Amino acid sequence: MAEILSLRDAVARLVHDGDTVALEGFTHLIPHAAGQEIIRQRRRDLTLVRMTPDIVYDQLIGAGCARKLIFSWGGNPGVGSLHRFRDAVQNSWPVPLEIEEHSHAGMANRYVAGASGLPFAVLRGYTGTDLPKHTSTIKQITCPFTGEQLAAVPALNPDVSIIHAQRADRAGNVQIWGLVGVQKEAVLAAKRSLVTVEEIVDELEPVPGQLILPSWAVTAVAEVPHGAHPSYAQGYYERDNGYYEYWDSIGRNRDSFEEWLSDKVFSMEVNTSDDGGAPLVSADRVRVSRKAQEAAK
Amino acid sequence: MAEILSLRDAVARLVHDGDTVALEGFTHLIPHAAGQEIIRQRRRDLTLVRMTPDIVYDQLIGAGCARKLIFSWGGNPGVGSLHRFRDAVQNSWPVPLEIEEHSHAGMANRYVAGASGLPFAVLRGYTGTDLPKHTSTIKQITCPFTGEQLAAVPALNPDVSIIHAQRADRAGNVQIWGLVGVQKEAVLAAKRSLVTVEEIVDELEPVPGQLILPSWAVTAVAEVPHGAHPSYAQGYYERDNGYYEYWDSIGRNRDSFEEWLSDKVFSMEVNTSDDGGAPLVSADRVRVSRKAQEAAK
Amino acid sequence: MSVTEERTYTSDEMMSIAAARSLRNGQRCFVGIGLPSTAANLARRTHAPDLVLVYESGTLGSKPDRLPASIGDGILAETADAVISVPEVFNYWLQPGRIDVGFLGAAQLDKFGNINTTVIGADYEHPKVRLPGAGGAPEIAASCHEVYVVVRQSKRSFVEQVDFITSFGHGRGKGEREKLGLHGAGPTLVITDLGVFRPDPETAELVLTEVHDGVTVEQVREATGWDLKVSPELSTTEPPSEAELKTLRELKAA
Amino acid sequence: MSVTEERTYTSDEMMSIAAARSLRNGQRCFVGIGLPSTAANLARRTHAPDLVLVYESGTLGSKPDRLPASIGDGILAETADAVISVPEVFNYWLQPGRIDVGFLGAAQLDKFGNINTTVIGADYEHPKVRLPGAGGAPEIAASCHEVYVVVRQSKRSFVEQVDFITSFGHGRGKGEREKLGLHGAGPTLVITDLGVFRPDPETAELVLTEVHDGVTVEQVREATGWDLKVSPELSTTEPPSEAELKTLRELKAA
Repeated sequence: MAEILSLRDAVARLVHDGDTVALEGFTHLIPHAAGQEIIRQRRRDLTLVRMTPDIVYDQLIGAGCARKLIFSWGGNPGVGSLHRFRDAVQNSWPVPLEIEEHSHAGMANRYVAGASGLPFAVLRGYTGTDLPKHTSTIKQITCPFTGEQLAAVPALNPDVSIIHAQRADRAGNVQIWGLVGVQKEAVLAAKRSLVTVEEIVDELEPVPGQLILPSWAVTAVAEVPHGAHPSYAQGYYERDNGYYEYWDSIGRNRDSFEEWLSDKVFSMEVNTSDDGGAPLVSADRVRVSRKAQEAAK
Repeated sequence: MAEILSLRDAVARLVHDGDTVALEGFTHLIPHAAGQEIIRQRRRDLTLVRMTPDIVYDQLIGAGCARKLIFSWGGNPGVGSLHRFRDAVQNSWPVPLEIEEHSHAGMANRYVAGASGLPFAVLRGYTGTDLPKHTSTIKQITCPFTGEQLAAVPALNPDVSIIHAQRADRAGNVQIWGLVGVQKEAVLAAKRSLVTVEEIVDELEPVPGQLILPSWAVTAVAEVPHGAHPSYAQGYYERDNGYYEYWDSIGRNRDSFEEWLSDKVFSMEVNTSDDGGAPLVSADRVRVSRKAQEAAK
Repeated sequence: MSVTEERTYTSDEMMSIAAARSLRNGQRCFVGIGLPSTAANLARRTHAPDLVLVYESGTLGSKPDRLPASIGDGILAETADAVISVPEVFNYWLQPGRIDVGFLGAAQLDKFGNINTTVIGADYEHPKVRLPGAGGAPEIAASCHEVYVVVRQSKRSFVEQVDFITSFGHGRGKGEREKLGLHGAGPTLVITDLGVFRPDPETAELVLTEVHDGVTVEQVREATGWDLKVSPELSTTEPPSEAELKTLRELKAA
Repeated sequence: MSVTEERTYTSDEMMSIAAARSLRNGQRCFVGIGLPSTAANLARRTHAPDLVLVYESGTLGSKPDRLPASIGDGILAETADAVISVPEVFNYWLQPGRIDVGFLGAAQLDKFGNINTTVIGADYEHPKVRLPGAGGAPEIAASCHEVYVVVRQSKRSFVEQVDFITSFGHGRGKGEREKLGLHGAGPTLVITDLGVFRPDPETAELVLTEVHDGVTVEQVREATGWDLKVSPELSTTEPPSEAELKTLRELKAA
């Protein structure tokens, strides 16, 4: 059964130096607050896994938490590049970053295999591309019935997967709706899992299109309102498109990034609630005002 | 886009002698009316596919429509044996029946592979059992990453899959809720598909737990109220448990079965609506009265 | 003990109640059709209210308020925490070993806990009796942490060696599961209308460890198709309590 | 024609409108991020109201009433016929060839329609520029019946040979797709801000088949990194209609 913990306690208990960590959420419900808590707790040597490493991983990579990234699309969606990611790949700053690169179909199937307790998945993928030349986790497999050649990719089984959801009940059952991405598979593939939620409620009212993760399939739940900001939580808040623009200006330079780290992440440490009662709301998790955006330009 | 047809026209157009035909529905939403229409149109040499061949396939097999059955559990749930199925396997009556036998996990994965455009699926299955000795469509495969041995089963790609659903809209989009079994996979795996529905409506009101099959993924939709009887349609009617008992008495003897065929299937031919406007309700699709059950015992 | 000379319960009731008692609160139980479903639902209404029932029809955490008439009764979906597809229940929930107990029935069971629900008779092509087949059982028996079997016992059903291994138990003895790479422990408990059996820790052969109240070891031997070994610590099953009987009867009547 | 001496539209607008026109009503279109999404949404609001938009975020039949800000904008889920998981969109819907047109963008495109969105520079380990990577594109390019590419054209983006094949087009020429067992026809149409290109039926090399109104062939050559062949049946793109421009601008403003 899932334990209800504060975000700080959950990250402290579940995420260790050297772990393979997946934060999932496909545009929707990206667990940004959890990512920043990992930075705040100064985790190191993580292998980060994510289909779409966007701002959340730019922050973790820039803060030096990662030694490796397993991914299929790394960018600031609708804006451009991830400057911290590029700086790490091109200049090994602040630490070298090894990459293992797949396609979305490959990554999704790697999670499916992980969730299914299988060592690998089969797909029609990568054909004719240069990816298999550089990614050793893409192999060929022969159909034992037709002789056809297909691609095989190994299961992903993170030490810990972290997702954000709309709600949980007090027993730790999790409810998600809207775009659900690969979150169920990421949680089921992992050895441990943390779900941050907008709110913990007495009863989960059914919502059309909902996905339920039973409490016994989750390790910990933490209540973190606005925990997906600047991404969105359907039914709670919209995507803060301005933040994605703003991030471009922050991430572009090492100085502005380090200032951001110091102001918006590390300085929040003292405000973390100890008892898990009053949820932490970081100063960074406030909609970027037009003024801030302008200033950033 | 799905065409809206009468059940008779749909079966006439989509189901041909010698076809591989899957009727799916896991206890819930079993397409009984469509099965009886196939009998009525005297299809022959079908390869019937179904995880749980229960009464619907006992009827088709007894009527001599099938030359082969691909399945994982054949019984009258909660009652006992399928007598027509046993008579065909043990005595080749009315025609010999070849069988290809899997487990549920194997069959489900065969549909998944079919729906995914893959030639085979991998699972942890059949280990230590006698099934691979008798079923040539179970093979071993080696994980190219770990060297582990797993089971492989070939994709199922029926010529036509038939399912029953609660509703469709006039554009042919299909809405199903409650237990959804393997129906989506069966439809997506097939070359052609027919969905019989309780009703065709102007607009599909969202229902929690719904599954939607877009019109463009379905070949034909036919309105057949009570088309799942004696199984059930959540939100429409309950399972007719009495019918399952009653069927035991009908199916037990060749004579009573042939009488049933003549009275309840072939005699309905003249009542079939020609224009598809007034849906056919077979006399067999009426809840079995306590009296009928008593008489049958 | 409150049992009068005339027993106030049937041996089937004793079997269901003994089977129900074997389940612990909070366990995740993959529930087979028939006798296992009765026992699991009884457990949930007596000592194990937080037992998580998983059905192969695709329901996680069903809480039916009556006995489901089939493995896919609508009540299972309506009262479930989550309803999922059949491929998902096997691939995401059963296969990775998320389920504590697989609760199965059997047409034929042998002394190493192998189960046959496929054919009676040695010739698969021309069976004496064609049974329903495997259903979900082979993978339930493979992937759950433990397997409990509940079955009515007779010389026909309790045999030296099954005619067909539909679901692998312990093969021909200790260590075979490990050799095959099976992750679960296999059948650790068999409950019948006469008693309770557990695999010998050395040989994996099923040994009588409990007789139901009022049943003699001789009666059990007569209903067993092999030379039955009896545990030196043989005990007698506690007869059904009034509460258990009442709950079971209410369940079956509803 | 109503074009005055001063053009009333930008070349980007011409590109989006030309791209939108290429889609036929009722087609199933797998929509990439950015320019393709703009074009597909424009098509749905002009001549192709029944265009079925599929996004890799897991939406089938989205009908957004404004331009989605990202591939996973909430409006896509809220207006979809069905919302499904990301594994399902790739495995059940894209991979089996259910989608007519894959609509992709590109950082670099070569004369055989191969696409690079991974690295600029020959050394993958030490790239000149690290691009976002593959995303869904390799399998979109493999599995859709046809692929349309929409890209802003320059010598840097329109190259003889891409530095990295992220998504396979026609390789080094006609017949390579078939040899690799790819089911779809690959890139059959490339739309840029200058014109329209189609693979030569004999060689699969991209050939200029249309120039946008007001653009010269020489301008196109100057923005092409290989020795461009021009179709003998070269035509001129119909300039945007007022209705197209109005709809596009409303879309982008909303």
